[in-house]
Amino acid sequence: MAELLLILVSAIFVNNFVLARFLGICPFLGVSKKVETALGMGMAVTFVMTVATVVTWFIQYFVLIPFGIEYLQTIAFILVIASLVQLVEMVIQKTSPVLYQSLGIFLPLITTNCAVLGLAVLNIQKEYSFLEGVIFALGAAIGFTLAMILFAGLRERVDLCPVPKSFRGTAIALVTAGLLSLAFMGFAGLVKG
Amino acid sequence: MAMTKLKTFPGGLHPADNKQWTASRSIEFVPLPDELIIPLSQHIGAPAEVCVEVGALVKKGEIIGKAKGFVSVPVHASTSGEVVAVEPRLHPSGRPLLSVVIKPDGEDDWIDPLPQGDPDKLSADELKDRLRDAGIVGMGGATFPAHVKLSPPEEKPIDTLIINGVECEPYLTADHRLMLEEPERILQGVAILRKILTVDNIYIGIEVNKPDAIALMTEKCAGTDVKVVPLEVKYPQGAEKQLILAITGREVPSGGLPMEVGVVVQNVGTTAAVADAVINGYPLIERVCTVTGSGISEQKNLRIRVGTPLQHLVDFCGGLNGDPAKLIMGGPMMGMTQLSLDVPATRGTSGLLIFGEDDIPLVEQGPCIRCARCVKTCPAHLLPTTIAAYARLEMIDEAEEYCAMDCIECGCCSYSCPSFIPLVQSLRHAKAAILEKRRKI
Amino acid sequence: MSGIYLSSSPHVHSGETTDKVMRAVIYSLLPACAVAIYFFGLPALLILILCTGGCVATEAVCNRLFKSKLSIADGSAALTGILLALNMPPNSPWWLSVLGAVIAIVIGKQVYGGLGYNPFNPALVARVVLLVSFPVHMTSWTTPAPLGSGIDAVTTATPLGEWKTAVMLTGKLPENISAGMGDYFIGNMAGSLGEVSALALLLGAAYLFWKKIISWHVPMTFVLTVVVFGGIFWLVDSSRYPNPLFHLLTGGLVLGAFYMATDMVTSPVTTRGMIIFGFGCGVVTVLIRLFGGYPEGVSFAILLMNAATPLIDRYTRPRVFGTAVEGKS
Amino acid sequence: MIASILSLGAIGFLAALTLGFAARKFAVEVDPRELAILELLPGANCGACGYPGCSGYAKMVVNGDKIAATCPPGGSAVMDKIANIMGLAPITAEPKVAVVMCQGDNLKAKDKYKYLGLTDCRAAQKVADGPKQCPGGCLGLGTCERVCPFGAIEMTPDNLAVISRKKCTGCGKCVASCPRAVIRMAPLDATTHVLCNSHDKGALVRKYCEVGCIACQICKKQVPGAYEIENLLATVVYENHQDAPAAVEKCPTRCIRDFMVSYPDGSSFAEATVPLKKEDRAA
Repeated sequence: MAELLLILVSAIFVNNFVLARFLGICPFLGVSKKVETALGMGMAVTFVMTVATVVTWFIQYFVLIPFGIEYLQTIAFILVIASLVQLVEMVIQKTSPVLYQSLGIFLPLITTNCAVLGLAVLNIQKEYSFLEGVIFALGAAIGFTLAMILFAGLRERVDLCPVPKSFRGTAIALVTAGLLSLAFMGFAGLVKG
Repeated sequence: MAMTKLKTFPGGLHPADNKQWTASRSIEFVPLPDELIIPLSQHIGAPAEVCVEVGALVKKGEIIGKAKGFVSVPVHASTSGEVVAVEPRLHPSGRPLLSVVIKPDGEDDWIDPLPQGDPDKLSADELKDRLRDAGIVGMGGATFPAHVKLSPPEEKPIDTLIINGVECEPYLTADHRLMLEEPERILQGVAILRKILTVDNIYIGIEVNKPDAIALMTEKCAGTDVKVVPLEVKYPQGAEKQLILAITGREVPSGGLPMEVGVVVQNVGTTAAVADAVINGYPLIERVCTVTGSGISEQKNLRIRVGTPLQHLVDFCGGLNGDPAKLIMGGPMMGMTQLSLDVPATRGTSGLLIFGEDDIPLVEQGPCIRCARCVKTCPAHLLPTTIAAYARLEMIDEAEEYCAMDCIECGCCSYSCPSFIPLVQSLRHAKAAILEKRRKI
Repeated sequence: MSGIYLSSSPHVHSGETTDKVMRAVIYSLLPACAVAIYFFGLPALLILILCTGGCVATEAVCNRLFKSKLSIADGSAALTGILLALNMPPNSPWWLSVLGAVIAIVIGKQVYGGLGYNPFNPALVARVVLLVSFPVHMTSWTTPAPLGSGIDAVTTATPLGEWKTAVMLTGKLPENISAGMGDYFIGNMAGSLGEVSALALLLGAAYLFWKKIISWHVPMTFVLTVVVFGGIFWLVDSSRYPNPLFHLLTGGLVLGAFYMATDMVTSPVTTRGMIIFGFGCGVVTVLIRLFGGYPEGVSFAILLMNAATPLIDRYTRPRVFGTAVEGKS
Repeated sequence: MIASILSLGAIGFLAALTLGFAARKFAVEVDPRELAILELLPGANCGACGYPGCSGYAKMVVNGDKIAATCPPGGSAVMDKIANIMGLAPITAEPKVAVVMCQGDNLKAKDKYKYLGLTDCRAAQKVADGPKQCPGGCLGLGTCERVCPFGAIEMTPDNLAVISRKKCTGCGKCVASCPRAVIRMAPLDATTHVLCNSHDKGALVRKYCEVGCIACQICKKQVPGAYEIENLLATVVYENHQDAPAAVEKCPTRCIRDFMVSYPDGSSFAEATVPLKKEDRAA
């Protein structure tokens, strides 16, 4: 049990997918203008990550390895993730058009989101068991959402500030993201994950 | 009086009360000026409709402007004399508004007959009509017509009457002197209000920085069920919602009126005016007003006639003392700055404050350093700094979501802001924008 | 009457200005600076001058570059300079202080638009940037050599550093752990300029409380959480984890809790928010100290909670007068 | 080899099945033309078209099947493109530009009192009708400058709002924001204006402003067709604005100004000297 907890904590804080591994930066910067949108994106990514991990784990150990076609790993994983994202897109468009409107292009972009594919591949590399894989996925997703929400809160506040002209918009967002990942660096070495 | 924990409300602040200038000065009569300017809008609600022509001779107390609609009261001539003009004149609000200008004839004789009456014989409705005809309005500064406040709908029963003798605004001592010099008039008013509202628990709230008033009122109320409640000296203790919470522990719901928690609050001055209106038949043409501040030669409490130009009051108090920087009608926390001394005093004028250059903080506004002093002191528990930021950036929906409409504009946030940000003005700006947005939908 | 002023109400003011607030905090830091100079001699004085001067100069340059009003008179740049100096190791090279000052003011504050708009505490931003970029310089400590005692500086490790290496190697506390408590209190131990004497810092903090510049909510919750949380681990395994008093007097806790975490600009505005802020700082500090890679966790903890402050402010709005549910009218 | 084709094929087929089912269950229909129009619009959400933001306008055009309003910032270029998307006749709006009808900055117009408080014209207007003696003059506290989404308004060092004819797209947000209605819309190619907004008598205007219109009728006598005096204030008749410049020199208080020659004093806009025709503006 302690082992799982360590994986979870390390995925959320120590090797946070966005702030430590620097994966999934484009939605991190693109969708963090408002906390609600960031939360929506976080939920969408959590769903895709968790289900993708489950499906890719099965494909890896019951399809790719038995048939000895591990080299197809990336394509198969992307195929799964893409269809999952398409599913999420339809659900969100139906259930909350406002969120769909505010997420905009970044919703289909989850397919190419390196955090999602990265997670699936990392899962295999670390030879995690099925349960460890799911916990790792959950940790990664929560870490991603946590980083998104923190960053969205900061950006909402920075939008109210008289930032000098040359730093307005993405520039100040990048500076803030840098400082945020600096703060997360404190967790380095917290867990030997 | 055992130092029990005094009743009060959370939030608020302790400004220097500066009442020592006039606290011990008794009320003095001011002779009539040579011209009285009586504005037709001196109360919340529709302005009165003028019903006298230029050249007409009027008696003291004669109605010169009829009430328009239920939430409105008539306006009376403050003395006998000739109507010399009916034209827009500079008004305390800063804009020229229609006013009746009367040249006193020096007789100062009342209309005949005066609508005197015996409160015991008159019914509640008759009493309320008398109050409306006498033009009785809240004299704490809000000038809300008293007869409207005293007729709540049936489904909102009233079980408590609070007489507001707090006078938490610094510098002002009008109510204090009124309580010291005319307690009987106040208690007669209380009896009338009791009859109108048919309530039995009645409180008189007075801050403990007026111990003599507390002692006198307690002594006068001995034997009756009127309870004098000493309150902690804190601004804005006298604000309606804060006073109700301090005395009864009930919280007026946001956007609601005191009647929703079964309470009616009346200022001490209004209560005395109620007695005059019913017993002697006097309309509200006279009130007590404190003229104070470092910019005036002698600080005094005056009994002034409604419509007296401020210049006349200043001359009576020995003229200005140096170049005035601000002429404030009301107290320093919620009063309005005036353009000039030609402005007339009205029914809501509880004070005239003259500040010199060194009394007003001329410091440039700095950025908000989020020191949270405004959050800590706000009696409505809002986030003034956040709402002001939203107002500045035209984000009106967010300002509404942060409950800008609950701001009572007491001035505590601007008072305590180390960066001198005009928070009250920003919140007022946000409230106006929200009301405008609501009107548009 | 042309000289008349008109304005919206109110027309009186408490008299407290931002300059006075900043100056009060600077005065409260002077005892700590004096102790630092007493224990670490001239290098400490040099660092203090370099940092403060560097910050003020950088701010002036930024004001010109960004065409904003000259704001060095409000004392906030000088304050950031002093706080940064107190975070620097006594024998760090001169250019490190200057670089720290530039980072603190440019990235920490001016890029966001100046005083009041920076989400992160500028001095801590600089300290963490330097710590991560120049780990060697930022973690080489010397034993304090009181002025006139003639002992030249000997490099050694901070108490926290000693503890961490000992635990890593032997899994046990280092032997002379409790001997130094008295020294820690008055400052006779290795550490950065400001981390040393808890007494001088507490003296300054008392002055700030008395002048009502800072409220107790953040520092007290922060320190209490560290003591309680650290205490739990100490009770669980006292041979491995240090006692709470050790936590209190070593490292940057006192400096961090009373001066860094209470930086008004980067901490929450609501009282409940401040308590959550202090609690968060405390938990993260202990986590990093006991399990993290860096011996000192206070800086990272405060930066993290600075990042969370906008969210804390958003979700701890006070209950508005006359409303049943939180913040909704 | 076969295994790889079969396995991938199977995964693809399974995915297709779930998506086909989901597509029917969560079907939502969106008109592609709406997105195309949204791309064309400037995106300033200024509301000049009378609809809530650009998305509101795009929805209206697609649903209403006729172009009920023009998009001033977009100008004729955008309107033509929208028209051919919708296959409808383009309606062209005569391009308009906002003009601040006042030159009374702090040096020229006298103060009524010293104002302390928010640097915002609407807030200052609430304090005894604004700190200027002139009831209609520009208060110069920068509300319009902050409201303008296109950065077309600047405040001169002596607090007077000036609008650049080159940058202004005619969206009208500044007109709505000014509490004293000093800013009015004028045709793009009309460059001469009577820069005054006070209807007071000449003698009174002279007392509080050096460049106010005292309704002396000289401009009307000089060029009868181009000027009109209405309620003691001269205004340019924009139908025949070509011959309005002739009266500029004649105005005793220099209240009339031709923006082709120069902008009000202290303004940094210098493009007045460049003769602006409609085509250059569209580029």
